[in-house]
Amino acid sequence: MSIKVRYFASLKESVGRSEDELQITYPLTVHAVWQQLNPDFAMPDAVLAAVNMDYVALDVLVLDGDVLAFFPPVTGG
Amino acid sequence: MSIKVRYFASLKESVGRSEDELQITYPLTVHAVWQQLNPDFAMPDAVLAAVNMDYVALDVLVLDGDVLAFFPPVTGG
Amino acid sequence: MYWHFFRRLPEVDVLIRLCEAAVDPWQEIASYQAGLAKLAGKYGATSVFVGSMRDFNQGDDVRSMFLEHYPGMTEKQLQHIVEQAQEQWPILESLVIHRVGLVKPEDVLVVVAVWSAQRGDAFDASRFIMENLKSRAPFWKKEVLASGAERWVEKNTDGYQHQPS
Amino acid sequence: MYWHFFRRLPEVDVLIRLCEAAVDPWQEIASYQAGLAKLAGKYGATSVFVGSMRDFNQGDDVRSMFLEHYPGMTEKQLQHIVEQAQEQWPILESLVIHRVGLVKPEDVLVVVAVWSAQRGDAFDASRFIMENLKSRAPFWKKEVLASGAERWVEKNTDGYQHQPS
Repeated sequence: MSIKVRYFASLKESVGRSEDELQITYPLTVHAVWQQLNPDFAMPDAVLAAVNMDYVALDVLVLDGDVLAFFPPVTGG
Repeated sequence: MSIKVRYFASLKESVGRSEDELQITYPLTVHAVWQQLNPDFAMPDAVLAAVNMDYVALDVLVLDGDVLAFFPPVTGG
Repeated sequence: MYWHFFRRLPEVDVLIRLCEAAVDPWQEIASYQAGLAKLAGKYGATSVFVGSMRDFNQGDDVRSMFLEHYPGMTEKQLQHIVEQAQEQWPILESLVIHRVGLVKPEDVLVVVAVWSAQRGDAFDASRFIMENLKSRAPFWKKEVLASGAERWVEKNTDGYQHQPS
Repeated sequence: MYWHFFRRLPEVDVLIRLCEAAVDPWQEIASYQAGLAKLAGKYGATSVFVGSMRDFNQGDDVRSMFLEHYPGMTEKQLQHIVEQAQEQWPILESLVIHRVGLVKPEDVLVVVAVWSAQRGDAFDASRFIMENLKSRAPFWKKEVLASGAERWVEKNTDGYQHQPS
């Protein structure tokens, strides 16, 4: 199973990447995906997550082909 | 003492006049002015009154030189 | 009889205008805002309400409408309403335009615009001005229906009700 | 994993636009409204909010700002927000414009306009859209200060707080 992970704004700068591709053999939660990709960087408290452009809770499972995005609180408007 | 009285909108049509001039020898309340000028037409419940272009209660006394206005509920905007 | 305690109001500009001719609200706001050079970069929020005449009311087609008002008192009350808004919210500038006289469906009847640093203040103040205008500014509408019959609009519908004060 | 129950929404138009170039909000609204011929005489209320860039924030002079966003998700979330507004208030038409990319002080950042028959609905819906945009649309601001230093804006100030949903 392959999932695509994207980072935005200050979080992109913190992790030092804008995208990751992750191959997994069993479903992972959003939070677990973060931990696998960023083993040395605990997820900040305020991080928001979206799967396929909809907000999700961190315990949602990510499925094959999903696009998972992590980003800081939004500040538009 | 002389006071000027004005009527607006539907009330002007009901009383059949747009203005009255009233000579009085002692202070009258707003309500008493109406009664003197319109003895056969009880003041409608919803009537609003203004003295010198500020809203007033019906028991306020009208003074020499005041301009008193009667009108129905406002419907602008 | 009763005492008025006058209070100095902060120096805030407001333009209040009664207008017999048709109003283009967006052009009016753009022009007015172009004159706010001293506030450029200071306001982060502009809240605008535009009320326009519908071609129906209470189930009837409306052909035209006459907007009567009480000259002098209208301006005084609108000024008072805007000053009350200025006391409650840190607004930088306001604009109030109201049509008077004969109006047709689709015509703009009223424009309220408020500029402030933060959006919450602009939202709150513009709504306050509009609701108070509806309940306290001495305007009266007389409709001419499609049938040719005329009728006074007897009350404003809607949300907020404020007593004259 | 979880079920989506799709609901048919009433047929209401909305234009959502992300814009890299400078926005003239009054011209945009005037143009958009000119295209609403089918609604002429039906709407009695237009409520507009315009957010613009101030030249100061948190006590510092700000020289410019970069607005990053998540292409695709931004449009999806804005559409969703407007649909939620349409479910709650009988609005006839909406317009949402948001700047992206490099912006300067005094530039317009966001425009929200709502047309409805009655004013209460336009007021409520425009504020709902604006507040939800602030908390749910994936935009992020990075400021360049007068000193040349750059900083991410970490949170939106203000009144309403909504959880992402």
